[in-house]
Amino acid sequence: MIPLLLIIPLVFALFSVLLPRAPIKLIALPGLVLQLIASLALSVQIYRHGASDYQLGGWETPLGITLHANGFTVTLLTLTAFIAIVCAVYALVYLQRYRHEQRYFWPLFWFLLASLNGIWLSGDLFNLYVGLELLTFSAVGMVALTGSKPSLRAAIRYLYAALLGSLGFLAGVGLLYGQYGTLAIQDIAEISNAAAPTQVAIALMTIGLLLKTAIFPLHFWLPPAHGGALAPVSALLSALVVKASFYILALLWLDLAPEAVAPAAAQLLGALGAGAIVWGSWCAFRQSDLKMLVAYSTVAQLGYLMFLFPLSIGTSAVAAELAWQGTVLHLLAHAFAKAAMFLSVGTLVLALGHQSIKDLAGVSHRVPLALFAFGLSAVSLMGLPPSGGFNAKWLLLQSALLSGQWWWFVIILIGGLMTAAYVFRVFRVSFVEEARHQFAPTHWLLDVCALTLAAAAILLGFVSQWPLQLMQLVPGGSG
Amino acid sequence: MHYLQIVFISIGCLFFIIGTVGLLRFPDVLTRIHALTKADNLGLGFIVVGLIPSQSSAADVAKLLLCWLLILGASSVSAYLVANQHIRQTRKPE
Amino acid sequence: MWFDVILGIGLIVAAVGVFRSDELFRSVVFFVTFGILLALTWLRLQAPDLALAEAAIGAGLTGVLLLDTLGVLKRPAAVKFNLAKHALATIVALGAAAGLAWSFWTLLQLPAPTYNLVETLAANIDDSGVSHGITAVLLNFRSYDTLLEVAVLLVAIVIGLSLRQSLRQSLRHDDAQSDGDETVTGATTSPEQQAPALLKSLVHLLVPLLLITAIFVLWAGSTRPGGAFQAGALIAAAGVLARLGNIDIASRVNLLLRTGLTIGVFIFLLVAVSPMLTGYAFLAYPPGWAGVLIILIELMLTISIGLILLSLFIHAPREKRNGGSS
Amino acid sequence: MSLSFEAFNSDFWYACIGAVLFVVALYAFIVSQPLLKKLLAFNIMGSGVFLMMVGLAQYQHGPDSVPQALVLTGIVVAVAATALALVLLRKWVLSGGQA
Repeated sequence: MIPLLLIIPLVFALFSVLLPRAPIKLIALPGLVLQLIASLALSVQIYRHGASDYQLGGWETPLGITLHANGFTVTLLTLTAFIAIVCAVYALVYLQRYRHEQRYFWPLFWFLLASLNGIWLSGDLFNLYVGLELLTFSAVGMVALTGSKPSLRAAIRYLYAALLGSLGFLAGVGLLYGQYGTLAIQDIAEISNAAAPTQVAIALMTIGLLLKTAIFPLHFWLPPAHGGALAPVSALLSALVVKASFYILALLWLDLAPEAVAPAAAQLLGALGAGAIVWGSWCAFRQSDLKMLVAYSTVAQLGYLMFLFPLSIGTSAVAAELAWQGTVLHLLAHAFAKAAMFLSVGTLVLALGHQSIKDLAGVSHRVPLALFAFGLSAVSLMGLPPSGGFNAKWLLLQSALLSGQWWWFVIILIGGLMTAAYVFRVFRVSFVEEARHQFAPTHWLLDVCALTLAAAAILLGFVSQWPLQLMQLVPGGSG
Repeated sequence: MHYLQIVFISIGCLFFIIGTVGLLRFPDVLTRIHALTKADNLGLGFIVVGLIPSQSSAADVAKLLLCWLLILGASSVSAYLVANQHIRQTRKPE
Repeated sequence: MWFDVILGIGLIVAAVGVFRSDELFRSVVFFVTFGILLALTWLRLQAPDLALAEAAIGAGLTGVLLLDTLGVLKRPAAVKFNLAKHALATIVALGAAAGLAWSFWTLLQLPAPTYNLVETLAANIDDSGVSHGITAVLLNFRSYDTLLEVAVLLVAIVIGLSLRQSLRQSLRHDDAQSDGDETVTGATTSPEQQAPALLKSLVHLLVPLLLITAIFVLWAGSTRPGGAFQAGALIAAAGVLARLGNIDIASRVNLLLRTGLTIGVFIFLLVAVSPMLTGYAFLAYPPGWAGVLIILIELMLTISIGLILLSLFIHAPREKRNGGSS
Repeated sequence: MSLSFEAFNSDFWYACIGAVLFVVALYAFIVSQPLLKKLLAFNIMGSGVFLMMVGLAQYQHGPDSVPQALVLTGIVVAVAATALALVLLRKWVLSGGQA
């Protein structure tokens, strides 16, 4: 069952390269439905029988590569499949006026999914490296799809930053192989110690992955890339792509070599996260372009994920578990909310014809559903009850209190306020009645997609017990 | 036989050195190409001859000679192309 | 021992040469020299496959792509000294140097690694279907890496094709076509620079020889150094030479080229999935069939990799000097 | 067995050369202003990492096919990255950008 999730996207990617334009769109949705069913079936299997491994090619580690599927992996797989379907429906309608881009959007879309599934499932360091490269190339390809000057410039900066990050990661892999002689994460985890090569390898890999997750101060490449891309592309990038390198970072710090990482280093990561929240929100507040505002909001929200490290390393088991649950929920809620926000902004930009925040007047009257979806997702981003974002922040706050690190408590609250600040800036303008320019009609399906994702972000608040149960979280570990 | 090999290879290296000196000292492009192509090809020939006795099978000898022939062909054609391009660029408009 | 020291220092001198030379052409030449020296280093590290790959792909094809790009680039702007960037770079570089030096020094003191893959590989090599270690690792033990890697190459060329034309031209263009297969020809040499007769004769001699060597390298892959990637690079080199000799190869982006590009991954997936129907794991070869299937996959991979690397050269965006589009 | 320095180990020497190349190229990547030179710095940094991988893996128990296969994959991925960067760079320059 596990390899099916790798085979489906690769097969559909090949057909999308081979077939002419019309059939590509036809096969897109069935393929994604197939993938969602496969990931749900795997989730049920994991929920019933617990984590399971799969030896590719029948070779056991250390020679072969094993895929490892546990609660956390399966949650991410289902998240990827669900967001991919909604973005695909949105893209089918949205890309109708981009004939050239349509031809090459779908192969890159499927390769992106193949690499994401590969990264969630992989249990081998070098396999993660090749998965990261495939992910980076597809993402850069999608950013540069329109071929316009700003998107090309953003794609080049994104590619250079990501390649630098990958080399940092590969240098770490080289050091670990030099010391342990194997590349399987499970094997290294058993015999890992705090010797110099392991610590330097973890440090190099962390810097590389921070660069790929665009954590402050290495976030310079994200806003132009996510802000300038087509709406479904920025939704996919902000919701899923940046999370992949964070997932590997969490895997390294908490699974591979827990004792090689000092609590002081974890505090440093927390500080970077706090910096991301404050700086990202401040930049978002000062943006005049709507998509750039949402892109900087991504930079800010990614900071919350960094609190996983200070709150779970060197703290009590209960605090660590709360921190882990809070981070997972935040990851899910942010994925839904940010994707919904980018899709709704895409619809707004289609209707208005421009992206500047100042003259959003009359939007509430002409394009109400899109604005409503934007509002719902903003509720989750701000962390207001009953949204998923609120539960996530609530768990993080509890964990901060339990572990006595009050400074993270303060930062999380400030973050929520600043998010509210830059979101209300958009609302203040859009509820002004008289509209100075006419609105282009937009397809109803675009609003439906944005609304489904926004509703999912809010609904997560009510059912956040499901993903947490699915993960049967062992304190501090990924189950 | 061993000494003969050493003599051949050292002559070959000598020609390479002469070629490089020619490259550094000659004033313009055409003479440099001239020096380089001639000296290096001859030098390589000597080195190949010097290496032949220590090859185990006839196939390896054939491979060595093939390498030499290919390099001869490639370097002479590239020299021609470079000279051709140089002349077209610096042809004085009559 | 002294040869290694000289070669190592030569590598560093070539690398510094790349960075210190202010003119781009000079850096590219230094870079190609670095590639050749690196190929020699791989020989010293008893890695003939890597020497082949580095010479064919690293120095050869990358050199061709770089030199081809130099033609398109305009004069670079004057470089203004930026103290902040230099300071940052020094700190980061020193940090990395200190970390690496410390870990290298400790590695010398640490006992040998607990896992010794050399023995494990030797134990499993005989039922991997091939006798050459690297091909066994690439196409049997860790074949998922190779599958993803060829997918990476495929994505690179898909992006290359998507950026081939300017947007406005493509919109007008696609409406004319029913199924959207652009038939824009790639790098056609400009009229006044028809290939001289001498180059044409060399090409007619060299291209067949290159193809024969590529097939030999592919076939040798299962027993000696060689394999799909080096053979693919040789095919791409033959294609580039043919293009320079005005032979029109793979310039039309149509279904034939697309099938060629994807055939490698397609067959690889087919061979990887079909045993699953009879109960084997994904990417597992039925016993006894490994050798034959690996050769089949390698043949298809060679075709795909050769075409991909060739198309990356042919279909790179370039000005339309003579209105190359049909 | 810890290695004493009298026995000059050529694999370990090349791993050190790889580390030096990595550091020098990292400095050059950050400092160099033209995008093409940054790309060359990336390639040399990649070669440095590959040298480290093979050197560190082989300095104790001789030639090991697994890191060599990984580096072969790495070289092909590096060429794909360079080709992709060059495609973007050319398109950027053709549409009026400054390399």
